[in-house]
Amino acid sequence: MVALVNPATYPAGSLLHGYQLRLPSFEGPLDVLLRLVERSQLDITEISLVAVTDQFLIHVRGLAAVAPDAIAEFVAVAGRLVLLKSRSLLPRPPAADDDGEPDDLITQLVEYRAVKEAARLLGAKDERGDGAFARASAAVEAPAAAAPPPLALHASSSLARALRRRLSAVPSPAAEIAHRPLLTLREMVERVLRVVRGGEPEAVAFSRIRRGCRDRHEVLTAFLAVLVLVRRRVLDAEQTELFGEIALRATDTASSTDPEVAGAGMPAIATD
Amino acid sequence: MTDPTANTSLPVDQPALDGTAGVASADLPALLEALLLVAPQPPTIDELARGAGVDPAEIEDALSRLQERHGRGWVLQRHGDTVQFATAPRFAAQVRRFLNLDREARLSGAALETLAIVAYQQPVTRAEIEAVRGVDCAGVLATLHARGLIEQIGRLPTVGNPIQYGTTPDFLRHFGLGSLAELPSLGEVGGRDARGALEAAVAAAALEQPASS
Amino acid sequence: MTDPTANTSLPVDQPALDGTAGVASADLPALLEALLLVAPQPPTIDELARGAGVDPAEIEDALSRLQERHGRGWVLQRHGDTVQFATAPRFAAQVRRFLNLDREARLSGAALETLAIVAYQQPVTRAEIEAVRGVDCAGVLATLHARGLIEQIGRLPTVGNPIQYGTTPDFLRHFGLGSLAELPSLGEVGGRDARGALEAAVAAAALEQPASS
Repeated sequence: MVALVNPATYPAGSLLHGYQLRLPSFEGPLDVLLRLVERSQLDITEISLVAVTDQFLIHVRGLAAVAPDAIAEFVAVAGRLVLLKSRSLLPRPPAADDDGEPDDLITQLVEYRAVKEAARLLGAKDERGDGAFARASAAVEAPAAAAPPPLALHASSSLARALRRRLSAVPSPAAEIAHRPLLTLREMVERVLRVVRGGEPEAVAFSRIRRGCRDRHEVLTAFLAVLVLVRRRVLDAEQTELFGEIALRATDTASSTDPEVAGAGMPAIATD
Repeated sequence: MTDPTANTSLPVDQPALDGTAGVASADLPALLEALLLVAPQPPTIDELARGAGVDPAEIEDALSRLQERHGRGWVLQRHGDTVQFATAPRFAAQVRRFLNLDREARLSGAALETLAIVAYQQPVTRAEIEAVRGVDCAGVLATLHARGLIEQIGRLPTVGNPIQYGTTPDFLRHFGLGSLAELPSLGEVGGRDARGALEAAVAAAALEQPASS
Repeated sequence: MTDPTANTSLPVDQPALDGTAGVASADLPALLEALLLVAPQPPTIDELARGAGVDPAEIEDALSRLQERHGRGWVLQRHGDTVQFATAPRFAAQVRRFLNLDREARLSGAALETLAIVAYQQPVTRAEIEAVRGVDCAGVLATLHARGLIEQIGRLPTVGNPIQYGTTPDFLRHFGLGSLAELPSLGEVGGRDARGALEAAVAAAALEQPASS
C-alpha cells in the first residue's frame, strides 16, 4: 500500500522534494513520519528524525483541507520534531537536563513500527483468506431418546399450592363489585360550559376544570369535552407554550347556545 | 504425546497440494469432514461435489474412505441422497449425559395447576377446568394424559357428552400419596374456604355448560 | 455389532470398556470429537469433563492429542475456556463455495493496525490504542466491532471506566487461528523485540490514562 502519488518526480539530491502523501483517513502523523524515515533508509535514531523534520513540516503545510483535530495531531508531532532539530543545532551544556521528549518520540516510533509489523502479518493472513468456519448448529443430531425423560417425584403440597394460587386470582362471586356513577361526555360538556360561562368575561383555565374532577378518567373526559366544544366553535382554547396552561373562553356565537344544543348528537360515552 | 493416527503412512492423510480451487484426491475425505461440519442441513452428494469441485463419483469414493477411518467419535449416516455425521454408538451414554438428556422432567406450573383441579374436583370436565383456569387446557390435559397422571373416568350426560377426568394410580405414586384422601388440605384463600371457592367456580361453569357446548 | 469403528486394529480404536460411565483414555479424543459435534454451544472444559466423566486435566490432555491428529478437515479453536471445531483453514475456498459465501471485504490498513494492537495486547482500551497509533480510533473500533472481530471484555476501574477490548472467536476464525497463542511471532523492530515494544507502548499509554480520561 504505497502512499506516494508520484514517486518519479523526486529530483535527485533534494530528497522527496515535492513529496506528497496521499492521506487516507487512517494515516496519522506517526504513520507519515515512519514512512519518511523508511523512505530515507535511515535507522530510527535522533539523527534520522532531524533529517526528516523538514519533509514532515512540508507535509503538515499541505494539510489545509484536513479536519482541524487531525491537523492538531500532526502539528503536535511537528512541534516535537522542531524541538529535536533545534537541540541538534544549538550548543547545549553537557549536563543539560532535557525532558526526554525526543527520546519519547523515537520510542513511540519504534513501538508504532511494531504495530505495523503485527498489522502486516495479520494483513498477509487476511489477504490469503485462510479463514476457518464454525458450524451453524450442532453438526450431529443428538441421539433420539428412547422414551420421554422420566417424571420427577413431586411433593403433594405443590398441588395445593398451585391451586390456591389460581383460586386467589378468581374473583369471589359473593364479593360486591363497587359501581362508580358513570359520567357521560354529554354531562361533562354541560359542566365545562357552566364553568366557562360562570367565569365570563375572564378566560377560565383548564386546570380549574381539572381540579373539579374526581379521577383520571374524568380528567380525560373533561379534556375530550373541551375538544368537542372547540371543534363546534362553542369555546376558544389558547395555549401559549408547550404543556402550558390552556385558557378557555366562550365564543360570541356560543354565548346564547344552550348546553343541550352544544351537546346534541353527542354519544353518551361512559368515563369508565 | 504421540497419537497413533498421526503416523501418516496412509496417502489419505496428505494435505491438499492446491489450497484455492481443486483439492488433492487424498485430501478429499478431510475436505468432506469440513463441509459436513459447516453444513446447515445434511447435504446431498451433489452439493458436496459442487462445494469440493469434484465429480459426485469422487465424493462417493471419498465418503467410503472417510467411513473406514477408525478412532473417530462419529459415524457417517446416509439418508437417501443426503449424508450427515452421527455420534459413534459406543459414546451414546456420554453424549446423553453431556446433553442432559436423562434429566428428570418436572411438571410445569400450568400442568400442576390443571392436575390439582382434576385431583381435588374429580370427576371434572375440560370446560369446568377451563372455567377455573381461564385459559384453554387441551394441550395440558393431553400431556397429563400421556404421562399417565389423569384418565377418562366418565362422561357427562349433557350436550356433547363431555369427558370427565380423574387421576390415576400413577398420579398417587408420583405424589407419594396413599389415596386421594391424603391430598393436603387447601386451607383458605382471601378469607374464604379454598375448597368451597373451587366448587363454586366449577359449579358456575357447569351451569353454562349445556348452552356453551 | 454393526458399528464399523468396532474394527479395532489400532489401540486408539478400543471401545470404552464400560459403555455407561468411563471411557478408555485412548478413546477420549474420539469421545471429545463426538461431544464437540453434538454440543449446541461451544462447551467449556468443565462441561466436557462432566459429559466424559473424567477430570478436566484429562480433557486438556485429550484435546492436545486431538489437535495433533493430522489429515483432518477441522481444527480445534480455543477461546477463553471454551472449545469448538472450525474447518481447516486450507479448505477456506471450498467451504465458501459450499456455503455460497462471498469473501469478506479485506481489512483496511487502519483496521489491521488497530486489530493487531487489540489482538497482541488485549485487554486494551481505546485510549491505549490511540496513544500507540497517534490518531483517533473511534471509527475503526466501531467497524471492527460491527464485523464481530472485537468485543468488550471488561472495563478499567479508573476514571470514566473505559471499555477494554479483546478479540472474539470470529477473529480467530477469520485469521484461521486455533487460539491467540497461534498469533504470528512479531520478530524485531529497530533493534528491539517487537512484542516487548508493543507491550511497552500500551503500558506507557496506560500510565497516562487516568489523567487523560
